[in-house]
Parts: sequence; structure tokens; C-alpha cells
Amino acid sequence: MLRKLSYAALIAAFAPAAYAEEFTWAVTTDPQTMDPHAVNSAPVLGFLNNVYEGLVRRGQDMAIEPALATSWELIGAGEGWRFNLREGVTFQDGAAFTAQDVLFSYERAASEEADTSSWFSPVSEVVVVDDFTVDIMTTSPNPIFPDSIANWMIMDSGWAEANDAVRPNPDGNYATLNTNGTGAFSITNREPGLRTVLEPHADWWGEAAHNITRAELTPIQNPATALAALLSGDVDFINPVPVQDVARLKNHANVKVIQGIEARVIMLGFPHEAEALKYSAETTQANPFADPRVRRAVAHAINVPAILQTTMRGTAEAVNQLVSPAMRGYSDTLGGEAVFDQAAARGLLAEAGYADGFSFGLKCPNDRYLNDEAVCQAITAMLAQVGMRATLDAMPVQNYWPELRADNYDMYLLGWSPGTFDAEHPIRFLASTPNEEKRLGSWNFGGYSNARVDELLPIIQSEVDDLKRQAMLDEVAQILQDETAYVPLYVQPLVWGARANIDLVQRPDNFFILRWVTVN
Amino acid sequence: MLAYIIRRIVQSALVLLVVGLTAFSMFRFVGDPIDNMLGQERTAADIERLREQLGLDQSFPVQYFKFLQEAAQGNFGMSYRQGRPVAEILMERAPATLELAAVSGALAIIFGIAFGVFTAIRRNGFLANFIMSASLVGVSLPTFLIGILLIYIFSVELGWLPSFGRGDTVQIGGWSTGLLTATGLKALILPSITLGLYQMTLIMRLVRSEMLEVLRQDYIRFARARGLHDRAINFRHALKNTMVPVITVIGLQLGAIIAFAIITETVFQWPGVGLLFINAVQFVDIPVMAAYLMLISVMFVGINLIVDILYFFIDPRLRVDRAGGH
Amino acid sequence: MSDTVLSIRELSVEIPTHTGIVKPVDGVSYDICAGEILGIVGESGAGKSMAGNAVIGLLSPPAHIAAGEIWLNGSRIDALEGEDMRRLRGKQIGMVFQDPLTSLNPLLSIGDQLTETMLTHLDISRGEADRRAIAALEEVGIPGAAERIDSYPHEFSGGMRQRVVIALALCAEPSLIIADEPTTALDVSVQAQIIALLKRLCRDRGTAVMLITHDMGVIAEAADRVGVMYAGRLVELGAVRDVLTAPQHPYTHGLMASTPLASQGKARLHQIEGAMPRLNKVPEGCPFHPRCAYARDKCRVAPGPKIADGRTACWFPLVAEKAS
Amino acid sequence: MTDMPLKPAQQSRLRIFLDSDIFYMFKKSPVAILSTIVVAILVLSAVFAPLIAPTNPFDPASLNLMNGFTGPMTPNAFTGDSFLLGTDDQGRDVFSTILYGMRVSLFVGVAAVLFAMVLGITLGLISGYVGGWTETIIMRTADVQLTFPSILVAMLIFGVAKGFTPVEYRDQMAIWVLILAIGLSDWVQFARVVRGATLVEKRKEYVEAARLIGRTPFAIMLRHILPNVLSPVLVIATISLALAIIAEATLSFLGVGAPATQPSLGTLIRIGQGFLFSGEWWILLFPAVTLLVLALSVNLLGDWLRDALNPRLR
Repeated sequence: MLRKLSYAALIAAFAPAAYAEEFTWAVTTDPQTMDPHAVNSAPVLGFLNNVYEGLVRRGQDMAIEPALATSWELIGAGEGWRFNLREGVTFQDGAAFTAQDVLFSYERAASEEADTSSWFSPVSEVVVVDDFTVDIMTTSPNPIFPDSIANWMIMDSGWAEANDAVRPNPDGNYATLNTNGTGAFSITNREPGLRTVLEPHADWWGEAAHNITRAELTPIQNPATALAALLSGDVDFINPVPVQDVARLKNHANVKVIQGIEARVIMLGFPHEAEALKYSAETTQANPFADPRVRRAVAHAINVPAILQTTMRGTAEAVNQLVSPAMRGYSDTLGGEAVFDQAAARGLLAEAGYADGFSFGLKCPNDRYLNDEAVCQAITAMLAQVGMRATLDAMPVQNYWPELRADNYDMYLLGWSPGTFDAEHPIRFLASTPNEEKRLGSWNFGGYSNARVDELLPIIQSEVDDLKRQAMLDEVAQILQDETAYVPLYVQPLVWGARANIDLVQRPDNFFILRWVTVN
Repeated sequence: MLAYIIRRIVQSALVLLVVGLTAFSMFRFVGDPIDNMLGQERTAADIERLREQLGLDQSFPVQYFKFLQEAAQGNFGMSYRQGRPVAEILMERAPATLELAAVSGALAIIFGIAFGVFTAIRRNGFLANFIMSASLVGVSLPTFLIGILLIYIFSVELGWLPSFGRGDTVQIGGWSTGLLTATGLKALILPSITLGLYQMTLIMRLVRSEMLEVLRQDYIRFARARGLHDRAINFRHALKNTMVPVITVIGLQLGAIIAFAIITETVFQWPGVGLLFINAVQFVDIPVMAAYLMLISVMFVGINLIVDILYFFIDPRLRVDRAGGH
Repeated sequence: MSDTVLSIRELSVEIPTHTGIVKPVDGVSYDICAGEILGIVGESGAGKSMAGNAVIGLLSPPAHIAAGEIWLNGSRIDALEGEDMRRLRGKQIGMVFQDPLTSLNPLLSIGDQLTETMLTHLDISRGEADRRAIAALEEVGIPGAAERIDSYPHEFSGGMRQRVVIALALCAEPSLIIADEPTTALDVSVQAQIIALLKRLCRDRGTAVMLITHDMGVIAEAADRVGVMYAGRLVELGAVRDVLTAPQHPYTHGLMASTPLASQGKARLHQIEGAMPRLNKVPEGCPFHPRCAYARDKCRVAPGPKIADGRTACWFPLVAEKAS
Repeated sequence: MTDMPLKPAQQSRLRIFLDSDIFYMFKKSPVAILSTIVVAILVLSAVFAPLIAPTNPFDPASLNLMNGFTGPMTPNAFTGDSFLLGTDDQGRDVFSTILYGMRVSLFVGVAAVLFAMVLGITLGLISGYVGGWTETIIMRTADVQLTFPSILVAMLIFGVAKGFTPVEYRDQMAIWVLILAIGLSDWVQFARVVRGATLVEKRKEYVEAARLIGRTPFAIMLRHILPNVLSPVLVIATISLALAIIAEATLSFLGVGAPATQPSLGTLIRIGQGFLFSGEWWILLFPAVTLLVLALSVNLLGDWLRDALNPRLR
């Protein structure tokens, strides 16, 4: 006791030293809510991972590891999963964590009001076995279920009930601004759009690897301002660093760049089902993109290495399928992809009856992906060189999705990051024939449809054997490539910038995990 | 005067109604808020459900009427993005913008009038001509570029001033002020220069031309013929008369400052209502956009009213004309 | 003369323009004694106001005094600049402008404008200045001066305002008043009152007055002597009675003939052929010769003789019978 | 005082102009001469951009992405191509892009000012001439417009216009919407000046006389009013032109400007500011300097015109 006291006195005496452990970081988008079930978006979930925890979590290598559950196993032949919960965990308000909170969080996150309900579509029932054991039953065997709930965060049932936040509400409720998780940090001050202040959760169950005493998140939209803030030392960390500034930052003594490959694949999409082009000056009666040869011509026409070299400054990697190599289920066997070859592109176009080319409209967001507008501009130029004359219409993302939903495009740019880190994810959302009931193909704007892909998906979803599963994933990847359903371009890079005295860990899902940060 | 003010207020109310209508009709074209509120695993049914919940499925007149009804009671609804009452958010953000606007407004007015008077009195002097020409540089570059260049020079290269934000703030009542802390004051410098430069130039040029106009008036010649000191002529006689038309414009410029703050706040990440508005546009946060435009209009109307009332104190002719009920 | 207040000798004012130098005042000489009213008459553009402005040092650049001398109460003032000149204005030379509507600062009360002037020039207290301001207003015939001291210019009628202007010009008790068209902007009914006022005040105080006007009637009413200006030159100078009844310069003659007052009883008004030349096109010789019915060869080459002791700058002055 | 006798046959219009005060003042002002020359050079090079520019940056097929980020006068590492002012992120020749971008900026600026001028003059004439309710409505609208910041007005119009434009035309409409938006936020000054002049003119006898002999005074007034308001309108137009060019740049920054495939100077600056810290300074610097020089010369010219055309300030 006495020793503890003198230690505290020592800290107090060197109070200014504590400032060194203050950490400020800037992101482009402020997490729009503090409710872990209200919005299923990377900025929200990524940030809340520091405050709330799930039954499982991802480690530095993206592998699933125990969090609030210490272990889990398949029940029987795959009727469900049993999770053994960690004991002695307390929420930040002091309440104890029990199986009731897991059940409550399931009901909350799977409710109609929640944006996370799709995670639980395979779940038939959640059964509380005892205070620290929970069975999650699935409608069919689900080998990747633990992978799919890494972002399912557990909320204290008592706290939610006391504060009238039993269900998420897009109009906002107590949980929109306040938090009570089991995570390593608790929020002490939240001013939306301005700052969010975090302090370590004193009673956290884990071993703290960080040395932060206070952390502050500030949204800075303008990339130049964010960069200036990092260079001038006003913030310790920014995400993202504009790719063009990477080279310069690397030479900067006080700043370092942490680079990696993100899970997000950037691709071009087509109107498979459209009768005719919407924005063509001459080809108004036909839809050239319905012809796989034309789509393949597009793939041949685009000089991806040049885009990577110039626009992405060597930070991105080319990819030939809808997921990046870091994802589970990535197909290594895929072959025969279209490489940059303008002659081949012209040949295919001529073969398809478009020897003179045609004009069309390319839609592109201008604030969604890294350098999205610049990439689209480059693509416009490259396609023009083989006779496909695109008119580029770049717009903010809030106009972009409605346009795509209204089928106002002849070609579009899309980025996809699989929330499950599994190759099944893009098949479900981008390659399945759209089906509202089954929640399939909800981002398949062009209505691409292939019977074999539709047939394989449910089997992939329930196959427990990894080898068999991979074979089916390989088959789907090959079909999508052969038909050029999409033209995958590259995997978007992760580029973080930090002051030289900061140690941190970059995870491919672009989540910034505060408990891995050390201020030197 | 009371009748006059009442007439102005009635006119203002009409203006507000028109602004509200225009603003509201605009939002339908800004984009769709739904996509920003739902994640990537949403379905078409989710979209429809949320649309219904937000009342976006109703017809435009119905939406507008509801908006007016609520707005009249000071209720601007809940922000789609933050899930909090819009009025509360605006109140929280307003001090930042008002302080920035006040400081840059003060800079613009003080330097604008000083330079304007100087260049008018020393009409053909070298320094006056230099100031006149140099001031044009300030209006020949877009504000955002000036801001970025200032950041580049003073924050990144020289490291003297913070590159973004408001520094530390102190809470006084419901008002958060950055004027009482060293970091807060330092943080104010670059944004207020960026914001005030353009207005300063306008005010300076206006003061100069009005002052030149006044200086050739008979009463100035008469004052000169009476042997009054130059100081008295320039400041007591000329400047006071110059201020009559200048005050209107300054009033309008103050309004413009608040609007131009949108750009400055974006560049400097200044946590005011302008940044809030830009974010709201980005996320199609319709209640926030509507409330912002209403707030801005109310402010303009208020400023205009204040300008009108100021006239009564500056110009005795109006006192008689209007109070006398001519 | 010991009581000469203002003495102008060979005064020339020049304005450089891109089409050449213009001389709105060209070699003009005259004196004004204490208590005397000298009328200066001429068409607009003849240079009469410019001469007045030169005396009080209010020529607006680039107009400037190019030659000649101006003496005030025995000291030469044409070369004075800045502060020295300012001290003279108001204190020794008062000025009354044409338009009382614009001569007064609309934003200051007349009391303020009066006390301000007095405090600038006289070593008196604020209270004393206030008292004198009321007295000055009373003197110029403003009824209820004490109450109206805080009124603003727009609350007065034109005639009343001109009274205020006169009070302002006289309040520091200058020895010379330059009245530049003081009645032109006023109603005819008020004109006579203002002239009478000006005349009375100056007689009482022994102030010299330079009364600039284009109105022969005003001259006849108020002035002791009159100078006639044409194209920047003084063409005739003499006692009012003499000049009006027997003009010696053909221009003066024409001017008289075209003035209703001077041609009473005549069937119709005369008109002088042509127009006064633009100041940058003043002809050689006597400037009036192109319009002069009596011009001879000499008039076309030599500018008229100087008015020294004589009356006119005409080589061939008209004799009396021609003038009637 | 009448004018000196003229012999009209010998006085060519050019001669009259060359003898005029305004030309004299022009000759005496180095600033005016210099800015006129600069504006003339810039306008001419914008107009003749296709003849001057080494490449056509608006033709996507001509671009080579590998040429991107080439520094001024240094050969590209991959292609060996060299560019006077370097290239931007798309491999576009910055010099050519500036020329073409200036074309867009000047076109938007001039068209917006012309639009504002025509609208302002028309509304000013109508409100001055018709009076009554029409005048109240027009001038009240002007007040509102004046209190409401132009940048917001422009954003508003941009938003609404985008919604009304059929999807097929949305690509080309950005420029026209910019013109509309900037023009609509700029007409008030013109209207005020013209209305003032109309009110003065309306009271003159000849208008009454024209009415009495049964002619519509409107046409006559037009002929009398327009010359009277010519100088203020010219001054306002010049200064508005500079403002319009800057406004276009600002709107581009806020993302409602000219499209990146056919960039204006403002769009170029928006693109270039992203490369300020990364060392590719030429992408920002050259368009920014061009904009500065252009706007500054126009402003200086406007300034000089204001002084020169205002005889009271001479």
C-alpha cells in the first residue's frame, strides 16, 4: 500500500511526463454514432472496437482470437456454436458481464432497427446455458460463423434498459452518444464532429500493451489539412495519408508511414441486364457490355500497372479477383486473366461488332475510395485509346449510390471490402442473382446472374471442409473471371502516417486499435 | 421607428419563408441520406423502412409543411447523422463560428477602415497606391487557396501556428470560448486572417471611394475654409459621413463572413456551423442543412435590422424623417 | 493704403492638362480695404471663384498659383503652406459658399460646427464657445438661437442655413470674407435679406468682403467697387456706380446690356455674339476680341493694358455716350 | 460654355478616342497599360488555345498516364517525354491544360457576367420604369439576394439545377449551371445602377414629351439610359468578371465546379492543392499563378476604369 502510494506520488511529481502519453489522431470521417449496432460501417465499427468488445476479436494478423469468450466449439454436426464466456469481466460503469448481456446484445444487434442484422441471418436461436456459457444455434452448419461476428459488440443489458436504449434508433438515443463497453478504453467526452476523448478502462480484463493515458480522436476532412497537422505535430497519427505524399513523408525525420494492403478491392461494374446504354451518343439500341467479349476488352484496355505506378504511387497491388490475397478463400489457382493489351482489346471489340468503338457514360464517386476520381479519369483515357469513349461523371458518394440504384450508369467503379474477411462475402453481395428475400446480390447493381454461382453459394456457406470449400470458391472465381462479370483492378492500399515516436500496429481491415499504440 | 422596425420584421419573416422553401426544395436534390445511414449489408427493404421512418416517402409539400410547423416551435428535428436534436448541435457549434466571424470581422473592419482612410487621404502617395494594388492580390486568389498557403507557410514550414482546429476552449455558461486560452487565441490567427482578408479589402476599397466622394463635398471644403485641423476634417467630418453607406455594406459583409466561413472552416477544420453544414451536405443530413440555412437567414435579417437601427444613431436626417412619420 | 486688407498683384493660376496649360486666372490685380465690399463679376468659367480659392489656399490640385503675390494685412500669404495657411483660414479669412444645403455637415449639429470652429482658432473655453455660438446665431438673425443650437442643418430652411453659414464664416472674426455666389442658390425673396445681412455685419465689424457673383443685381445692391472678369482676366475695375452706368470695356458693356436690371427701360435685352472661349483656347491678344464689335488690329495681337490706376484693360475704352 | 466647333468629317472616331481624356489617362498609367497587355495576352492565348497548346488535354485518348507527374522541363523517367511546365496526375501537359482551363474559366466568367448584366439591366429598367408592385418585388428580391451570400446561392442553384437536369445532359450541364449560379448571384448591382438611372431619366421632359405625342417612351429611354449607365456598368462588369472567375474556383473547391476531365483553372487548383505537400508543386503553382495574374489584371483594370470613368474622382 505504502509502495503504491509513493508510486502515485512519483507520477504526480513528474506530471508533465504524462503528457507524452497523450495521443491525438485524425481521421477523415467522424464515426457517426457510438451505438455499435446502429450502423454497419468501417469508421464506426473500427473506432468502437476500442470501446466495446465481441465474443471474439481479430489479432494483429487478422486471426480470430478469444475476447469475451475464452473458447468456442461446434455443437454436434454443426447445429450451432457454443461459446464459453470470460469470467470477471466488468463493463466500464462497473456492471459485471454475463451471458444475459450476450443474449441481449444478440436481440439488439439482430433486431429490425439494427444495421447489423444480416450477420445473424444464419442464426436460429441463442440459448443461455449458464451465466458463462452461450449456445448460438444456426439454421445450417456454418463453419465461418465465429469469423463473421468479430465486430458484434456486447452491450450491457442493464445499462441499455436503464437508459432507454434497448434498440438502436437512427434518430438517436442515449447509446448514440454514450458508451458502456468492456473494451480497453472508455469514452470520457464525446463531441460529435469535433473530438472524442478516450481514457483507459482501469478494470479491463486484458493486459494493457499500450502506455496511453488519454487519447483524442479528431475528424479532419481535408487531407491537406490533416497532413499539415501531422507534419506540424498537432496530431500524432492520421489515416489515411494521401498516396501522393507517401514518398515525401518517408523522407521526413519526424514522421513515418505505415503501409499495407487493405481488404478493399477496386473494380469496374457493368449493366448486365440493361437493354441499351444510357449515355451513348450512337449506341442507343444495344448494350455492348452485355457481351462478355466487350467486358474482356475493357479489362485488356486498362493499363493497371500504370495506374498503380502513377495514380497510386506504387502503394497498391494488382488483383485478379474480387478479394485480396489476404482474405480467407482467396483463389491461388486462378489463371488466364486479361492483361493490358490494346490490340487484344480492339480485336475483341471488332469481334463483338464494335470496330469503331462506342461512347458511354462512366459513373464514379469522388470522395469514397483513394483517388477514385483520378483513377476513373485515367480509365476514361485508356478506354478512349481503344475506341471506348467514356464520359466521366464523378460525384460525391451521397449522390452516387442512388444513381447506381436507379441504374443511371453504363459502367461504374466499386470498391468492396468483405466484412467477414472471406471470399464468400463478395459472392453473396456482388455475384449472386439479386434476391431481396434471401438477402442476396444486394450490391449487384448490374444484375449479373450465373446459375452455377447461385448454386454453389449455399454449399460454400455450409461446407465445413476447408479443401472442398476452397475448390468451390476457386470455381466461382474462375467463372467470374471467364465471364468478366467485373473487372477487378487493384487492392486499395492502407497508408497511415504517424509521428516517429509512435509505435502501432496496422491491421488490414483498416481498424485502428488503440491498445497497440505506444508513445515513446 | 417602431412601425418601421415592425415592417422590417414582417418583411424578414417573408424572406425566411422563401429561404426555407428554397432551401427545402434544394435538399431533395442533394442526395439520399439513406445510404449513409446504413451499412453495406443493407437490403432494399431496409432502405424503404428507414425512408418511411424519416418521413422521406411523403410528398414535398407535406414534408415542407411539417418542417415549418416544427421549425416555428424551434424544433428542427433530429440530425440523421448524429442522432441528436439539431437545435442542440447548432447551439454547440455556433460559438466557434461566431467567434471566428467576430474576430475576422473586427480585423476586416479595423484594418479596412484604417487603410481605406489612409489611401483616401494620401490619394496619390506611393504607399497608398501600393496598398491599393497589394490589396487586390487578396481578392484575386480564392479563399481556400490562401488558407492552404497560410497553413503551409506558418504551420508546416515555420511551425509557429496550429494547422487546424480551435485549440483549447473554456466553457462559460453554454458558450465555449477559445478567446481565453493561449492555444485558442493562436488557433484563431490563421483562420481569421483567411476569412477576414477578402472582407478587409472590400471594406477598404469601399471606404476609400466613399471617403473620396465625401472629401469633395462642399461641407468638407467649407470645413477646410474655416481652418479646421486636418485631423478634425478627416475623422470628425469626412469619416463620419463616409460611414453612412459603409455601414450597410459592412453589415452585409458580416453576413458574408458567416457564409464564407464554410470554406475557411473546411480548410482549417474549424468546428463551427459552416463545417457542420458541409458535413451535413456530405451526409445529406437534411434537418441540419435546413436549420443551418434558417439560422443564417435569421442572422442576416438580424444584422440588417441592426444596421437600420444604427442609421438612426448616425444620421440625424433619418431620425426626423422616420420618427416624424413623413 | 494703410487699411488695405487684401492685396492681389498679378495673380495667375494655372492648371496643367494633357492638352496644355490652362490659365483660369491670368495676371489679376486688385485690393480690398477694411469694411469695403468688392464685387467680382463674370460668367461662369471666367475665373472669379478660382481667384477666391487662390486667396484662401483652397485650389484643388493640380491647379496652383503660378505667379503673382497675395498680401493679407501686410503679410504675403501666397506661398504659405499646410499648417500656416490653415491657421489663416477661418481666423483671418472667412468663406461663404454658394449652396447652404451642402455647405453644412449634415451629421453635426450647427452648435457643434460653430464651437468647433471657434475652439480651433480662439483661445476660449468650451462654455464660452457655446455662449458665443448662440450669440453668433442671434446676430445672423436665427430666431430662438438658444433652442436651435443643437439642431441639425436639415432642420433649417435654405435661407436660415445660409445665415448659419455666414455665422460660421464670421465666428472667428476674420478680417476678410470671401463670399462665393452666396445668394445664387436661394429664393429671390431671401436673397436680399442675405445680402443685407452680409452688408450689415461687414460694415459693423469693418470686415473686407470679396463678393463673387454673376448677378449684376447683387453687385448693384451690395458692392462698393466691382471687378469684371473675362476668360481669366480682370477687364474692368471701378466704383460700382461708374462701372454700371458707364462701362468702359466692351465686354462689361455687353454684360450690362444683357442684364435686366441695368437695361431697365430698354425694349429688349442685348446679347453678346458668340461665347466665352474655353480656357485652353484663349485667343491671342485681347481675349474678347473675336466677340468685340470694336476690335481693331492691335486687339488681336496685344493683350489689353494692365489695370493699374485706370479702370479697364481695353486698348480702346468706350466713351460714356456709347455706353448708354 | 459650348464645345469648340468640330468638323465632324475630319474627326474619325479613332481620333476622338485617341484625343479623349480616357485615352490620355490610359497612356499615363503604367498599371493600366500593363494589365491591359496581360489581360489581352491571357484572353488571346485562351481563345487560341487549340493553336498554341502543344497537346489537347480535353481529349482523353491522347493522354498517357505514364507521363503523370513529370516535372517542368525534366524528361519523364518512363517515356522520356519532356514538358514545359510539367504534367499533372493524369499525364496532361500543365501548360496546355492551363490554356484550356483558362478558356473554361474565362468562358464561365464572361458568360456569367453577361448573363448577370442582361438580367440586371432588364430588371433594373423594368423596376425603375414600371414602379409599383413590380419594383417592390424586384428590389426586395435584390435585397434578399444581396443579404444571402453568393456562394450559398450558387450552391443552392447548383443543387437544384442538377436535380432538374435530365441524366443524359448532366455531364455537359456543369458549366452552364456554373454560369447560371454565378450570374444569378451577381445581377443585383447592375439592377441597382440601372434602376437609379432610369428613375432620373423618367422625370425628364423628353420622356413626358414622347408620351404626349403617343410614342412609347421606353425605347427612347433605353437609348438615353444606356449611355448614361455605360461607365458604371462597365466598371461593375470588369470587377464582377474577376469575382466570377474566383467564385468559379471556390465552387470547384467545394466540389460543384467544372468536371475534372475538362478542368477550369479552379478545378486545376483543387486538383493541384492535393499535391502541395508531395513535392509536385507545379501542378498547383502554375494554375494558381495564372489565376492570380488573370484576376489581378482584371481587377487592376477595373480599378483603373472606376477611377478613370468617374470624373468626380479625377
